[in-house]
Amino acid sequence: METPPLKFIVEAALLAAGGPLKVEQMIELFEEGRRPSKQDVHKALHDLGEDYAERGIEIREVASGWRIQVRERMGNWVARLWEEKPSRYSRALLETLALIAYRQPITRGEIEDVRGVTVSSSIIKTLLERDWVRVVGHRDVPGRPAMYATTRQFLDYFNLKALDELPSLAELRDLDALTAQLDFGLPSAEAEAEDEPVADEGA
Amino acid sequence: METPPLKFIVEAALLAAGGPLKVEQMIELFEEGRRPSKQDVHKALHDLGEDYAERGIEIREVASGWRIQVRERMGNWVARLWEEKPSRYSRALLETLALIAYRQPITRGEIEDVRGVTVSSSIIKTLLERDWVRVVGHRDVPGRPAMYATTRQFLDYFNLKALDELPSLAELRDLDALTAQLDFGLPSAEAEAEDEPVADEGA
Amino acid sequence: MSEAQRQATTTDAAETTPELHPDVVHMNPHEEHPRQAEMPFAIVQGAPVTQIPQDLYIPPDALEVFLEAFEGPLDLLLYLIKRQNLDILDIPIADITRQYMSYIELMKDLRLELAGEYLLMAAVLAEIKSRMLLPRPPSEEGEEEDPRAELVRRLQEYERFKKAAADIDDLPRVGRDIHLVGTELAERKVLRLQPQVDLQELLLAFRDVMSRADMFSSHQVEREPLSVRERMSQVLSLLRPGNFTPFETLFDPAEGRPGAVVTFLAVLELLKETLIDLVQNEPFAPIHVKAAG
Repeated sequence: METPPLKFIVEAALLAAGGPLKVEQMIELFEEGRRPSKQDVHKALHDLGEDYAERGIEIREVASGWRIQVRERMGNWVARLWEEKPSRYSRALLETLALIAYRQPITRGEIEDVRGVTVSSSIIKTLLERDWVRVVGHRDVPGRPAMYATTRQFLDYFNLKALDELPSLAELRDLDALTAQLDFGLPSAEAEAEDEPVADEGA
Repeated sequence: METPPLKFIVEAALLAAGGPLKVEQMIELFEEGRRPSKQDVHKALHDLGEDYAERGIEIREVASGWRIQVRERMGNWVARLWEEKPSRYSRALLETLALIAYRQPITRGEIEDVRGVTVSSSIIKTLLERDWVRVVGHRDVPGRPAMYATTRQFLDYFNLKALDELPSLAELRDLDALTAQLDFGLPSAEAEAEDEPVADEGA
Repeated sequence: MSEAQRQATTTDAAETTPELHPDVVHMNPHEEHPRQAEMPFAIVQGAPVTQIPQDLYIPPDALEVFLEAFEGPLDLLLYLIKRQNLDILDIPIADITRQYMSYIELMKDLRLELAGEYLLMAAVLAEIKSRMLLPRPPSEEGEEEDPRAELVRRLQEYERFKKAAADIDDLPRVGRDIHLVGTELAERKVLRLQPQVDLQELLLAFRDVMSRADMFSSHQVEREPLSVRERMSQVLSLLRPGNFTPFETLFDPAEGRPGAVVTFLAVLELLKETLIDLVQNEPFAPIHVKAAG
């Protein structure tokens, strides 16, 4: 069988190895007597590097040898391969968000007063990171707690033009009207609510 | 940021995925509104295939999608990356696998009928553990034996896209056609044959 | 049997039983033509043995290997047929049966554990043989089926799957003939998708938390338009800590009268909650707004 060009053997080996290979290891892929020199292998690596100039992959020397890797600028697309399935938000987070929406500007202490339980820092952090709430000032009381309010992004996400498009509490309490208006199956919604973890529900 | 050519994104994704990707999965690497069409992706796959024509890698569609793989002719060199020799499979396992592949869904009893011997549990276990076969139901006869069928992993492993790519089965020849010409019923002929040394049959 | 044929069958047999030189299993005691000048069929104490020993001693180990080399009685029968270049459709049943039985007897003599299937096949062969020897009564339907038909069908069926198994074994295989590729990412990021929230969920959460709150405070009468609440947040966010903001910049003329009213209510509410301070140095001077504290 004819021997393919060295650079294609090197390429195939680097891709199949799934990790870095040393030049010596590449040389040992050949039978004794047919082994390329180190220079040959370096030349092949260099040529491959040039072949890849325009492409989404690159050849690089790292501590344990040479490897072919996907360029960083391809990360945007490639990273989606490993998307994690989104989890669901906890009941505690949703209640906190709802209170910020309806009672803004509101401090954490005030949210805790209504909910009757502590609001964990991670919930506030998640809401801030998602750009759904922001700090709009500090209340002038001891400790100067931050006051939270909802953002434009919050309105956009829920497809609202303004907060007053949210139903009032009175409307919310009128279950029958709500069911008709929002068209959600109340029994199932109730059942779902029961499935929610209630660990931090002090009440 | 400028979007790189589609074929380079596809290439990077296939290399990074480390396994087959379906065209739909490749499309979903793009943000909504920027997604290429199926035709675009197919074109990119085709172009990559042409780019690889001279090289040690190839692009191929198997049951679970498209993948980049090292060409068979590079096996000589690439196989040296690994100390371990690829496993060989016993004839008993291969025959069992062949029966499941060509006669699926099939029960163990039906496999035994054709092979004329018991199928050991360890063979079935190995095939199940390798994800080459799976139980697809139970035959509605006494004992409700499990029916086995092959999986996508089986096709992927043997470099196949679908079952119809399996080599075709040998034809069964008809005995009746031959029977007409034969005088098999003559007791004397048989008795005579019995006295003859075996090795002379061909003479 | 010509030499060419013999070679052909030998090759055939070698394919069937790769673990075994075919001659090792060639131990028919009735063999009348020991093969000369062929490959030694065994090496005994370093010396090649080319003649079938008369006393036919077969080491039990070899027989075990022999037995293991076959995937059951059908495979053994196929081997016997192939070895003699016979057509599967025209098996000399008496011959084959005799050969088959001699193997079985040998195995029994050596007390090898013989799978039941081999004995069952022996019975089948004997039955076919007897049917072929007996004169056949005239059949009502004219032609009677060849007694070998069922066996031939099974042999053929087994043979095609034996071939299919070999074909599958020849397919390019991952890890043996083809190798999968994989690359590292320059920097591996995992996209963590954000959970989706439905507005209904949010509303239900609010309704529930407020119902619970009712149990703590019996007189919670609040009916504030949300637009004022929202505007309060907006006004607050306009204020820079420590800086004075001109009062009129809080109003957007484009919003018209209702907008101005909402902003004014928001400012009053913020004042009431002491979240902002209003500063005016003298009557009719510009009013400035400042975050409290």
